[in-house]
Amino acid sequence: MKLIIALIQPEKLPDVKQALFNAAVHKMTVTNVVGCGQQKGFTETYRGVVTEVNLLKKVRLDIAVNDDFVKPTIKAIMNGARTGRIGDGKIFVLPLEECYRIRTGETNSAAIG
Amino acid sequence: MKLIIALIQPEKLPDVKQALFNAAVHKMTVTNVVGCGQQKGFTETYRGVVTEVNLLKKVRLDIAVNDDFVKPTIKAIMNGARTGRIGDGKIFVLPLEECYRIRTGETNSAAIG
Amino acid sequence: MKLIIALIQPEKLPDVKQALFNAAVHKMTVTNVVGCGQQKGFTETYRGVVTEVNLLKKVRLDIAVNDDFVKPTIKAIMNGARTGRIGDGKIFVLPLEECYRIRTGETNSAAIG
Amino acid sequence: MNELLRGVDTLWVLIAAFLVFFMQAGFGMVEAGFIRAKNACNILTKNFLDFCMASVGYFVFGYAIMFGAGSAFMGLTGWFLSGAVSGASVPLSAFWLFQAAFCGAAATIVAGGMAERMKFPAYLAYSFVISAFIYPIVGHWVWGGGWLAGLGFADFAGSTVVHVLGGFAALVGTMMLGPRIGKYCPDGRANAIAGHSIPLASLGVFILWFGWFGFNPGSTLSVGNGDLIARVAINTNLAAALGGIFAMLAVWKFFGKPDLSMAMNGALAGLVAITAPCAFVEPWAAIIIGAIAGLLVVLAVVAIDKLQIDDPVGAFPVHGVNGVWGTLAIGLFGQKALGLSFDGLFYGGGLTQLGIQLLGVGSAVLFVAVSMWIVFKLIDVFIGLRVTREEELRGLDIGEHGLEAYSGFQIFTTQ
Amino acid sequence: MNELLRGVDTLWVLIAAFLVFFMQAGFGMVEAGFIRAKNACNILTKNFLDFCMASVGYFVFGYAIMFGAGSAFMGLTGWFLSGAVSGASVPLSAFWLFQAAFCGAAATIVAGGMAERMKFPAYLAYSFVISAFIYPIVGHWVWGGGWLAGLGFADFAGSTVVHVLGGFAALVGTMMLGPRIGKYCPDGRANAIAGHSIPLASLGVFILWFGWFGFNPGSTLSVGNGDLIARVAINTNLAAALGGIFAMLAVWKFFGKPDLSMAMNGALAGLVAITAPCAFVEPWAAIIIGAIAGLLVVLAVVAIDKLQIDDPVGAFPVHGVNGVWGTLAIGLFGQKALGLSFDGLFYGGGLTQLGIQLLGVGSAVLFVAVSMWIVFKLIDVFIGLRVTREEELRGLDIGEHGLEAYSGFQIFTTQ
Amino acid sequence: MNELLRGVDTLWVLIAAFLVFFMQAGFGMVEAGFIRAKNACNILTKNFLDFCMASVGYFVFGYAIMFGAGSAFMGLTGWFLSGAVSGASVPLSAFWLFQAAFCGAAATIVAGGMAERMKFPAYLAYSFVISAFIYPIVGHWVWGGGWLAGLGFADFAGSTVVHVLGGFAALVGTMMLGPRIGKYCPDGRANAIAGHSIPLASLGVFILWFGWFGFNPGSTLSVGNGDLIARVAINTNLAAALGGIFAMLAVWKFFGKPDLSMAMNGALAGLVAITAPCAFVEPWAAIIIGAIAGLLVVLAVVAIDKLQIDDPVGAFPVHGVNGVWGTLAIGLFGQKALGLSFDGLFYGGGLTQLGIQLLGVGSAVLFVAVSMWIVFKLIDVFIGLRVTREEELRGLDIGEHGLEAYSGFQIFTTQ
Ligand SMILES: Nc1ncnc2c1ncn2[C@@H]1O[C@H](COP(=O)(O)OP(=O)(O)O)[C@@H](O)[C@H]1O
Ligand SMILES: Nc1ncnc2c1ncn2[C@@H]1O[C@H](COP(=O)(O)OP(=O)(O)O)[C@@H](O)[C@H]1O
Ligand SMILES: Nc1ncnc2c1ncn2[C@@H]1O[C@H](COP(=O)(O)OP(=O)(O)O)[C@@H](O)[C@H]1O
Repeated sequence: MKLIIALIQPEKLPDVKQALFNAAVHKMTVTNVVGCGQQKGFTETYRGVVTEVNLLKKVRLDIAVNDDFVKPTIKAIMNGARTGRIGDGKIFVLPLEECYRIRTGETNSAAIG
Repeated sequence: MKLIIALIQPEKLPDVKQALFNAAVHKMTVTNVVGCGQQKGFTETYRGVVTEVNLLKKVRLDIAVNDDFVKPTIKAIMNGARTGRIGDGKIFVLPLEECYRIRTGETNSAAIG
Repeated sequence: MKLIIALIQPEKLPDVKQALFNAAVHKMTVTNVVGCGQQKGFTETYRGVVTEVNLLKKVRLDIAVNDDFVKPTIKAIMNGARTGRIGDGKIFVLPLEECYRIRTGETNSAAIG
Repeated sequence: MNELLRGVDTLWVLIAAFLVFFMQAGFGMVEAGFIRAKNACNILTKNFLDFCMASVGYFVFGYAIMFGAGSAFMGLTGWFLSGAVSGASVPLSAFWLFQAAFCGAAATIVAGGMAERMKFPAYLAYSFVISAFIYPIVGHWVWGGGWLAGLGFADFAGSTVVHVLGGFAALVGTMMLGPRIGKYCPDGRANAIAGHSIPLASLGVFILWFGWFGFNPGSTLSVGNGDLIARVAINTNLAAALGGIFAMLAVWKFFGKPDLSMAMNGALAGLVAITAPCAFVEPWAAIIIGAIAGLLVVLAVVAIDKLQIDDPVGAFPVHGVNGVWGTLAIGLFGQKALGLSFDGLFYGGGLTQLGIQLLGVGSAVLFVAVSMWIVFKLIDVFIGLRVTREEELRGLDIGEHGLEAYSGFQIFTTQ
Repeated sequence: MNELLRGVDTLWVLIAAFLVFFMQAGFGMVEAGFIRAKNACNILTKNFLDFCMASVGYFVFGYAIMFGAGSAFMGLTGWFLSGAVSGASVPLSAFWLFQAAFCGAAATIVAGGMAERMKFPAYLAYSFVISAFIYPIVGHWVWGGGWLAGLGFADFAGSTVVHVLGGFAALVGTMMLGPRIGKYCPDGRANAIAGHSIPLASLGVFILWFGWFGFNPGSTLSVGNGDLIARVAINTNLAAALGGIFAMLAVWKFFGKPDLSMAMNGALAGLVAITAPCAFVEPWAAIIIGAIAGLLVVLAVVAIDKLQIDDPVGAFPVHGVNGVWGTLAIGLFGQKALGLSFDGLFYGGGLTQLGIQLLGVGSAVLFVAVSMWIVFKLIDVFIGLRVTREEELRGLDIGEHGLEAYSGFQIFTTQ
Repeated sequence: MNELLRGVDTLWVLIAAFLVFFMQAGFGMVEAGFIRAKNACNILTKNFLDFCMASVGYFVFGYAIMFGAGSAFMGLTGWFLSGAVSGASVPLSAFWLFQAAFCGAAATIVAGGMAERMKFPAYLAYSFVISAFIYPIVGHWVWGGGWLAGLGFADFAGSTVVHVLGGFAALVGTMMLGPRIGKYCPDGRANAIAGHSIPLASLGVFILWFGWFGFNPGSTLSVGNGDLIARVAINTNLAAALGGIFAMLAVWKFFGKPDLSMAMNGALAGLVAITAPCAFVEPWAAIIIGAIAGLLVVLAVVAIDKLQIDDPVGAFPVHGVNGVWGTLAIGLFGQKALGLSFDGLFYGGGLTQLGIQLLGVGSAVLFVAVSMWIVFKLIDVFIGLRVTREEELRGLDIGEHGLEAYSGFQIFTTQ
């Protein structure tokens, strides 16, 4: 099992959700984050001061999947989130050792989906 | 060492904290998240439109523990969070390689608790 | 590759960012969290009731790095965040198996930085 | 003595004008509260600047068109107020200020219906045109000695002049813009897009209700012996209260829960509906008018949603539908003894007054619909009405103004 | 001339009524700001609808009971205002509106004390009963020619009639409901449950202070030569300012930090306390009355917390305790020369007036406590007073109204 | 008849005083909205308590210094109002309340400029001194029969007395405090530190605009035949509207986007600028004065940022710069026919009035700058002006008050 963490643009969330849905990935956890990457940030002109905001708003997805779902999930995120412009985001894959469903006590592959 | 990630109902946080406390787990990090799972969402009727909200509010706990604490921690979370209804949540366990306490520079088992 | 998770005091974020910048670490993701640790919490006196707030505001940094960057990154965080007082925070290091840059499709070491 | 009388009347008209001005804050808070945080600055900027634009437009052109001497269709003297005369026994400046605040209210109604997707420059253009030309023309018909005034059409404080105008302009604009992204599923089901701050909206409703005590009672334009302003005030309050209660009951019954946002819209609906008849009816009639307004607003919200017209704050159900209802209610509950040309239907006056009311509100609807359709089309061609998909998803605050409403707060902008 | 006099008085009473109405917004913002975000819609709905309910209840029954002819206990003529007569030299409609706004204020005080756990339908029932029956009965005693009026009991603008009534009703209700989950630890220590928006609460306090300038000075019901309304206004302001300062000093001294929420409660306490004596005392007395009110509110907040009575916004300390203090203060600082029956203690009038004040406020407390205990018990049996544990933890906004106050915002609802 | 005249004037002065009081809420919301969430309670506490302190300070000392008999420099009779006489044909209490509300406004302007880093006890000390001594002295010069009044210096409603005073005090304080941490990069570039709630700020601006209808028209202190109050009211409104429009256009042109926060500052700038000349000029002049004010505020914001003076809410650009502009504008656009000593430059009166205005505003600036420099220095030595770096980073709400503005909300306090 793997834990896939994706950092995407907030405005791409609807598209990514759709792409994941099409790939039969229905479960996920979404967190609001801010991030620094290659993207430089939009220019704010608040009260006559031009600033580059360097911690930009991103959305973080955490998706736990069985091993055979890793590839399709990553592909779906890529498809949904890519615009080809800086700021599109990153995907990280971490090993996941155990998984429990609290309601039933099921474990691992049975619990993950 | 392991990193335990639990996703629970926000209103179960007091109960889970109590259960963890009873199991001598005192340290944790709590994050606000929203999630999709089997739970369908409450029905909102905002201004005459019935919707199913599909990203539901959840609370995420991150708890780093030594290996012998993994079982009791999971049990405590299960006890505190379970209602038997859909939406109770999930627990994930990840391998944790290193741990540092910033204040003292202690590492690993010494630092974790 | 590793995923470094650091939990620090919110008011140390500017210092930690500076220290990371000096260590040539430019990419990171920042999340608002609350945490329980050894720190007891400030005393609030809201409307005549003295309370100890036990879930304190913290900032969580997620930084994915290549293996040779692990040490310098940890050192930078330590330097930026340490005051020597309780509440300084923790650092966790997790194994990271894969990394993708959504924009280009690059993977792993090429994608991480 | 005459000096004092004039002084007291001026005092009253000015205080009423201040209250009507303050409604601008109410509109701002209601509209901002009922939309998403990412577009809050945008709507507030629109709301703020349309009052500024209305002040200018109504100074330069509007007053002359509305109250100047001219034809039955529009006035033509008093541009820049120069040579203009007051329409009441108070100084021109005071009368102008009161009328300008009304004009600002009419303009701002539209912002809510077209919220979360309309370009800012397009809005500026629109708001100048409506306050300098469209509103004053309808106003001239009814209050400036125009053709409807001649027929005995009654609209005491502006159910038609202000609210029907604003509400139908919003409807035309909203239909031309199309719904917000994500509002309707491909299969036609509507999604609720919840407002980001119900407390702000609720404050706004209280401010509006408060300001309405200037809007309606102030339209007496004179204190007199107090009887008229007192009657108008009590009617205004009762209609609002009943509108709130009945909208809440309706939404509770139909959708299972007493939804505050709808109850608040109900109170506003009651206020809009009583605006025309407030001087001509008894308190018991105000109660009925308000209660019906509360029901109407719920039905209208549901109906336009069925038609896939996406009006985020309910501008049309509140102002358009209930502006019509209030105007017609005069023909039912109005009394000759209270200053009307004919008794209403329920007082044995037959259908005469009702017919006149219908003609008046119908003409206003027609004129507004056609003229605003042209205005919005022209704006669409020359400036563009709607922002890009990307900007809409990110929010207009960043895109149009480079500013966030709640800097530092963690907010989900898309779900 | 008489016409004009009546016109000016009507103008004043109406403007004051508008200001008192606007206090409803102030109550709403204070109460919402001082509780958690997950219950904000709920309290705002209560606040909004209790004014609507009060408008109806006071129209149908309340006014007749309060100002109708009848016994020393209650009036019995003028149901639905038909045949009712005005209690002042202004039109009935204006007088009614002013009184109805008072009635709404009394009703809404209770919402704060019982916040975050009381069922919405129970609240609706309560708010109708208090505004249609309980408030008017006490009002009749004092202002409607009832038995307390006959004794020379003085309560210029309602420290007893409005605030003692609301404050003690809140106390009874709060005790019956029990504390919020998590407010008291098993070992008896209290936890602070912080309000979710101090800025909103602070706005609310300003609105209340602003509205109080209608509440107290407006209770003159006539402009006269200006002396009385000016005296009432200055006293109102001074008592509020001193209440704020002394509450801040007290909380600073006792708890180490100058807590804004307490300073604001202090200003409200000063306002409540000066409400009864504002017409009968000199500015220096207003200063003392306000300062003591500021201290009292801090002590009372601490005291009821010790007793494990969980009053989230301080409804009882502010309105109950200081309503009593203000009523009694007349017996100390009041002056015959300023319209009182007897000079107060400090003006050599002995204990007569103080005794009457004590009797009056005591009777009111007793009547309210007993009648509201019965009302809440009945509601508890037939509707249920308190929501379920689960709903309380999730928040009443979702449970009762299917609505979130701050959609899209990241908020911790439990800790 | 005379009674009634006095009654009506009192009514007007009191209502204006209430509106000016309500501006306190406006200042609070604007200042809180324009700073970060972690310091919101702090600024609101300052704002709240400075009105309380002003009420006391102006009661005990201020009124005597401002309106008492004495020298051309300051008055010396009427401490504690005892033996004081009213400065208008209304009761002393009413006149005092109106003046006290002005005093509170002057005091509160400073809070914004020094926001996010000034110690709370230091602020309390400051606010007592300014309202008890500094403000009344300047007030005496202009309105209390002092030396500037003798010269024919004109400042109808306080561009100099209130706004120049507040604005320059803010400038001195802000410079002494130094910029907030993180505001300027080592290389001198400025960072924007965005306000945490633009909706709150926008509400505040509406409240201020609303309150200004008491501030300026109320300064007539009498209703008369209505002409003067109507002229003042229309001028006030037009200047505000034009200020808003021109500030928006300027910021749009220079920085690419129409920034609401700047447009709102523009409206305030227009209001400040018209405060002195509102009675002495025609509407067309008000339009020009307002438009220039809108431009000036944008330029001034940019200029002081270049000088690394960190004024989070624009207190100096709005109140200081435009207070000067408004005062001078009298010398350009003012008319003898409207009550001035000499015609202004554009009415052929030459430079006389302009010279007097320059002298007057110059003296006020000098006096304020010197005296406030001393006051702040003394406070710095005895109490300390600025909080520690750690406290500033965490936020003053926790440090100074032990309270969070938005408990439960997820907010980034540092970035
Ligand atoms: N090495 C990293 N560690 C943690 N988060 C990262 C890392 N790299 C990128 N991110 C996150 O991904 C977001 C998007 O990065 P982006 O600017 O698109 O980088 P790139 O252009 O390299 O793909 C960043 O805002 C940040 O939140
Ligand atoms: N595979 C997954 N990956 C990431 N998060 C998940 C996953 N499954 C569940 N979650 C999280 O857990 C929450 C609770 O899931 P729930 O609806 O209770 O699922 P189940 O009924 O399968 O236990 C979800 O809202 C989501 O945040
Ligand atoms: N074992 C743990 N698991 C998860 N989070 C932890 C753990 N220990 C500490 N933290 C996080 O780190 C923050 C800082 O901890 P701190 O009080 O400084 O602990 P210590 O004094 O042991 O370093 C906590 O608020 C919490 O968010």
